[in-house]
Amino acid sequence: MKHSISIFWRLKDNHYKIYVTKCGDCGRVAPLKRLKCPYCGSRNVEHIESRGFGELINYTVSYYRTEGSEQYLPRVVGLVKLDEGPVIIGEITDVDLNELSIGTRVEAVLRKYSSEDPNGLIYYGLKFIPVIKK
Amino acid sequence: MKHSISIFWRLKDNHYKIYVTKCGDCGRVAPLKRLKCPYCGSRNVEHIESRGFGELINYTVSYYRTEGSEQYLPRVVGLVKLDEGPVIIGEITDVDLNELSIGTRVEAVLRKYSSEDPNGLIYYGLKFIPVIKK
Amino acid sequence: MKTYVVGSGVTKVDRHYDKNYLVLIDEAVGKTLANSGLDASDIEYLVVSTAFSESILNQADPSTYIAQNLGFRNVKALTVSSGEVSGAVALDYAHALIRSGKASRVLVVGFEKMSEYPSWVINRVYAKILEYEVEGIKNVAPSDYAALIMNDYMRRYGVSRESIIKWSIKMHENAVKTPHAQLQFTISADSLSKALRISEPLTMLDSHPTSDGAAALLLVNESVAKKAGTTPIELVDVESSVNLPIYLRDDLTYFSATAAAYKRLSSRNGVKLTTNTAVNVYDTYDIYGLLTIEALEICARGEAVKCVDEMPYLNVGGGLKARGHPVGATPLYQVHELRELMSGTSWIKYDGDISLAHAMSGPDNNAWLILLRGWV
Amino acid sequence: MKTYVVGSGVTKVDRHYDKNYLVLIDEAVGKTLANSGLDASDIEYLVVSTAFSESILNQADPSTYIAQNLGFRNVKALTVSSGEVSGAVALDYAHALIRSGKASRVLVVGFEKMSEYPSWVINRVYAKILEYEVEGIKNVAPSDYAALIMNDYMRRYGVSRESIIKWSIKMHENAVKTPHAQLQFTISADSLSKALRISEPLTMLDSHPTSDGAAALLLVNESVAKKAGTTPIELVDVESSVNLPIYLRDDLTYFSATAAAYKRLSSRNGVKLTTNTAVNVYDTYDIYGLLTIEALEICARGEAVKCVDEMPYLNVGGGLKARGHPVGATPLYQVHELRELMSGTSWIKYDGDISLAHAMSGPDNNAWLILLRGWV
Ligand SMILES: [Zn+2]
Ligand SMILES: [Zn+2]
Repeated sequence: MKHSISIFWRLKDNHYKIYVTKCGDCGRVAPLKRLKCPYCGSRNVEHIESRGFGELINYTVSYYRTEGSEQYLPRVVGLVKLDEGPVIIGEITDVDLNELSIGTRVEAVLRKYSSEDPNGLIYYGLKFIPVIKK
Repeated sequence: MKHSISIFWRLKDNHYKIYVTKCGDCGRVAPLKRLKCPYCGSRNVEHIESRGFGELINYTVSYYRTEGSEQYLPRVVGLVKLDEGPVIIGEITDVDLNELSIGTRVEAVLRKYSSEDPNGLIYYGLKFIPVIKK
Repeated sequence: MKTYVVGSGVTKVDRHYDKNYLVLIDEAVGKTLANSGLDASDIEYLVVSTAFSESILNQADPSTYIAQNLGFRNVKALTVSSGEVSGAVALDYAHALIRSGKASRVLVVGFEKMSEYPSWVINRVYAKILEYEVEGIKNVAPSDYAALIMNDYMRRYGVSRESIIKWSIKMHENAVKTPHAQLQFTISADSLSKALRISEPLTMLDSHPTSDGAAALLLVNESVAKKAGTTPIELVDVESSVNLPIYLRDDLTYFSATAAAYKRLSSRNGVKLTTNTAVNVYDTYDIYGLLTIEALEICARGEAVKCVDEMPYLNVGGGLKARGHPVGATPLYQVHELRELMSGTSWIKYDGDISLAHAMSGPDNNAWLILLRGWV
Repeated sequence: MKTYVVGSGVTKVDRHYDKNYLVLIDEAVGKTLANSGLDASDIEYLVVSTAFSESILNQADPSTYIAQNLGFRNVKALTVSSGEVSGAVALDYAHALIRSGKASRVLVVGFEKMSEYPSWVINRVYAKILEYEVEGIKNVAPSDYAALIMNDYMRRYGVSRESIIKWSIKMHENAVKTPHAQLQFTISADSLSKALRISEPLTMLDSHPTSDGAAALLLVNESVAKKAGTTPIELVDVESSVNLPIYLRDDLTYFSATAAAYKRLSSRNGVKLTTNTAVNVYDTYDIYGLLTIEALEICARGEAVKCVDEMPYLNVGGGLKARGHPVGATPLYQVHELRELMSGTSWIKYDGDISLAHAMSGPDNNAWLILLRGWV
């Protein structure tokens, strides 16, 4: 899949990093850098960079095939509750399916999102891996 | 550019051949195989295969660039009045621009419309060339 | 001014490799005009609904080319493209046109050609209903969300995987009795273990197929309706609402946009749905069908699986699951099926005086309701 | 019920590489609400207009994501996508909603992001306004048709190539006085010979640029309008018509859809345009601007080039040529500019009581007119 270079460049704060939008009015938190609070519509928001750690709260093993995705299937797509509060959708990678479960601690890492066919640009962004136990 | 195989296959009568739709009600002719007469909406139409000869009645030398078209520019795009009556839009190819003019006799030939990047399918269809004088 | 449906027509939902969108539309429009007693030249507005014409057919504003090719002259033609709710929006627009007196005869045409490309190309197109800058760019698929929602529903209410498939079984049974339905065969819970996985625990058996189709509805005002050859159905009201994105919802198992739209529609029109009301809801995935009948307050939350057996007029055409999902046309198929039901030409007899169509884009991201009433 | 515009706002038309569609829309909506005295929570309907969001942004139904991201809760949100007339259709829908009483406060938002990809990619997207199965598949470009039409016009009326460029010169002069216009510089006929050729004899000087932008209009009913902080403008009527494809027309130099729509609009509302009426027409290419003022019966056929000098209120914002053409938003920019003119905040004073916006897809394939009147 081909993406727009300018779109990808503009989205770097939301795909190379994780930000949290905290509302100064209703107090709720939401993932991503946002213009407004999605809960109350307030513009009085603060953007805080997440440390990228969280807990897997729901996931699916996905076989949904799109052009160029064949070699990456199945993928794990899930909801991660960040330590800063909000829930984010993302891919869980580098994981043994048998060891994955609800409650797994995960952390964000930079990985390949997709690439142009066949020798084009490669698009990177954040995915999650299980936290390596020390 | 990538086209749908099934769309291209269905359109073969309109791009590998030239048909004329003649209305049994208003008597007018229109290019292409059509369900209905575009002038009066009648379904009482007859499809006649054109011999593919006609006269160039208007044309432009076009530099409009689209992905993969660079090597084919400039192109000549024009309106051809078929001997069977209707006017059709098409590309005039294999032509010296200095020898082209309104009124030039042309005939339909099979040529390359476009191809997928970089080594994909090639799509063919009819274009026009000046009638070779014997 | 009140709005009436005086004609409707659909093509069989199928993979129509041999027909382009114009041929499908011509068939649906022909049937619609035939049973309405009106002619193409009577049409003032041609409101066209498609979700993906621009992506799949490289065609912006197909309404212009439908008008040019199908002999509509001096018509006002336009295209509405609003994801999976396109057809419902087209009906709302037409409803406003009639009600305002801006038009008295509006032809609404919906179509989609999902089979023009192989599934791995079309899947990418279909995923455009999600938010590209957040979800699409990461390759999150619509079915992934259905799987996450199914997980939460099973966990929260102790519902088993096998019981959810009851929805799809019923849809296939209804489709067998519906000539225009795509999947005219029955399925059983036994097939679940062997079914192709999409997004675990979701399988092909839980999901809508890839569909082509076209549907048309003729909407008119009261004075035109009175002269119509067939019994008109009233299009009473349209209501809708937008939900938060999935990852911001506190409860994935509650379709709050559908619920909010229903509450407003219900109170404004003094109607209440029951298990005996004809409803035609968006079961893009079986779990969405279940959550929808709960959001519409027909069944208690967590009880939809039991409820399904008690609903004789639920998705009588087979739903998105088995009638199929020619996206831009789907809400028009729904209303066509309800019209057949209310005018006594369906496979099942219906005595109710109202019925409801429900459409939504993705998992309740944008939910629309259309309320119909029999001619009184 | 009558419909009024009580607020409008636009972004500068530009190549906004640093802003996504949400940021542009937020800016336009902010300005619109600010000068209307209403709040986001007052909005009942969010009618979004875009031509190419699905192709360029991979986003079907952006209305859902605009509502989610910009804090519209409990709104009815939908997207209209009807090629180059999308914005006019969105206004017609909104007009029907207000007039029918279905809504009293409708926010219409139009946007386009044409600069997300290089021109050779965007050119292919833009060409989707033509009929793919006939024209697009052969790589016929929208500008090719403009060139053929220009050829015929010059031949038929003996108009010179140099005199046609007068249109563009005037548009650039108007753009210089319009803060939101994209091309804020003047041009001269001398540059014609050196201008980049597109489709001969058409050059870059004859054509609209590649534009990003967002515009919003707030439409309300009379009782809301009376309480508004600013002087409302009435949106009186919308009319449209479809033409035959170019190659079936007997006369390429007559925009018969625009003419048919104008005849109906004119007789229904008892109005007649003159050289002193404010009109804002689709000069996708200068030749189209000329043919449009002839089809609108402002100028005799073949005389438009002379007429342009006598029209002080012609495309005061610079037209598509110089204000720019953020496609899905363009008709909203046009109405915004007319509103400024009629409410006395434009760079030129206007005494007329009516004004007209004209939009069309391709060369008059589908033409729409919007009639505005001052508050009386
Ligand atoms: Zn808040
Ligand atoms: Zn005829």
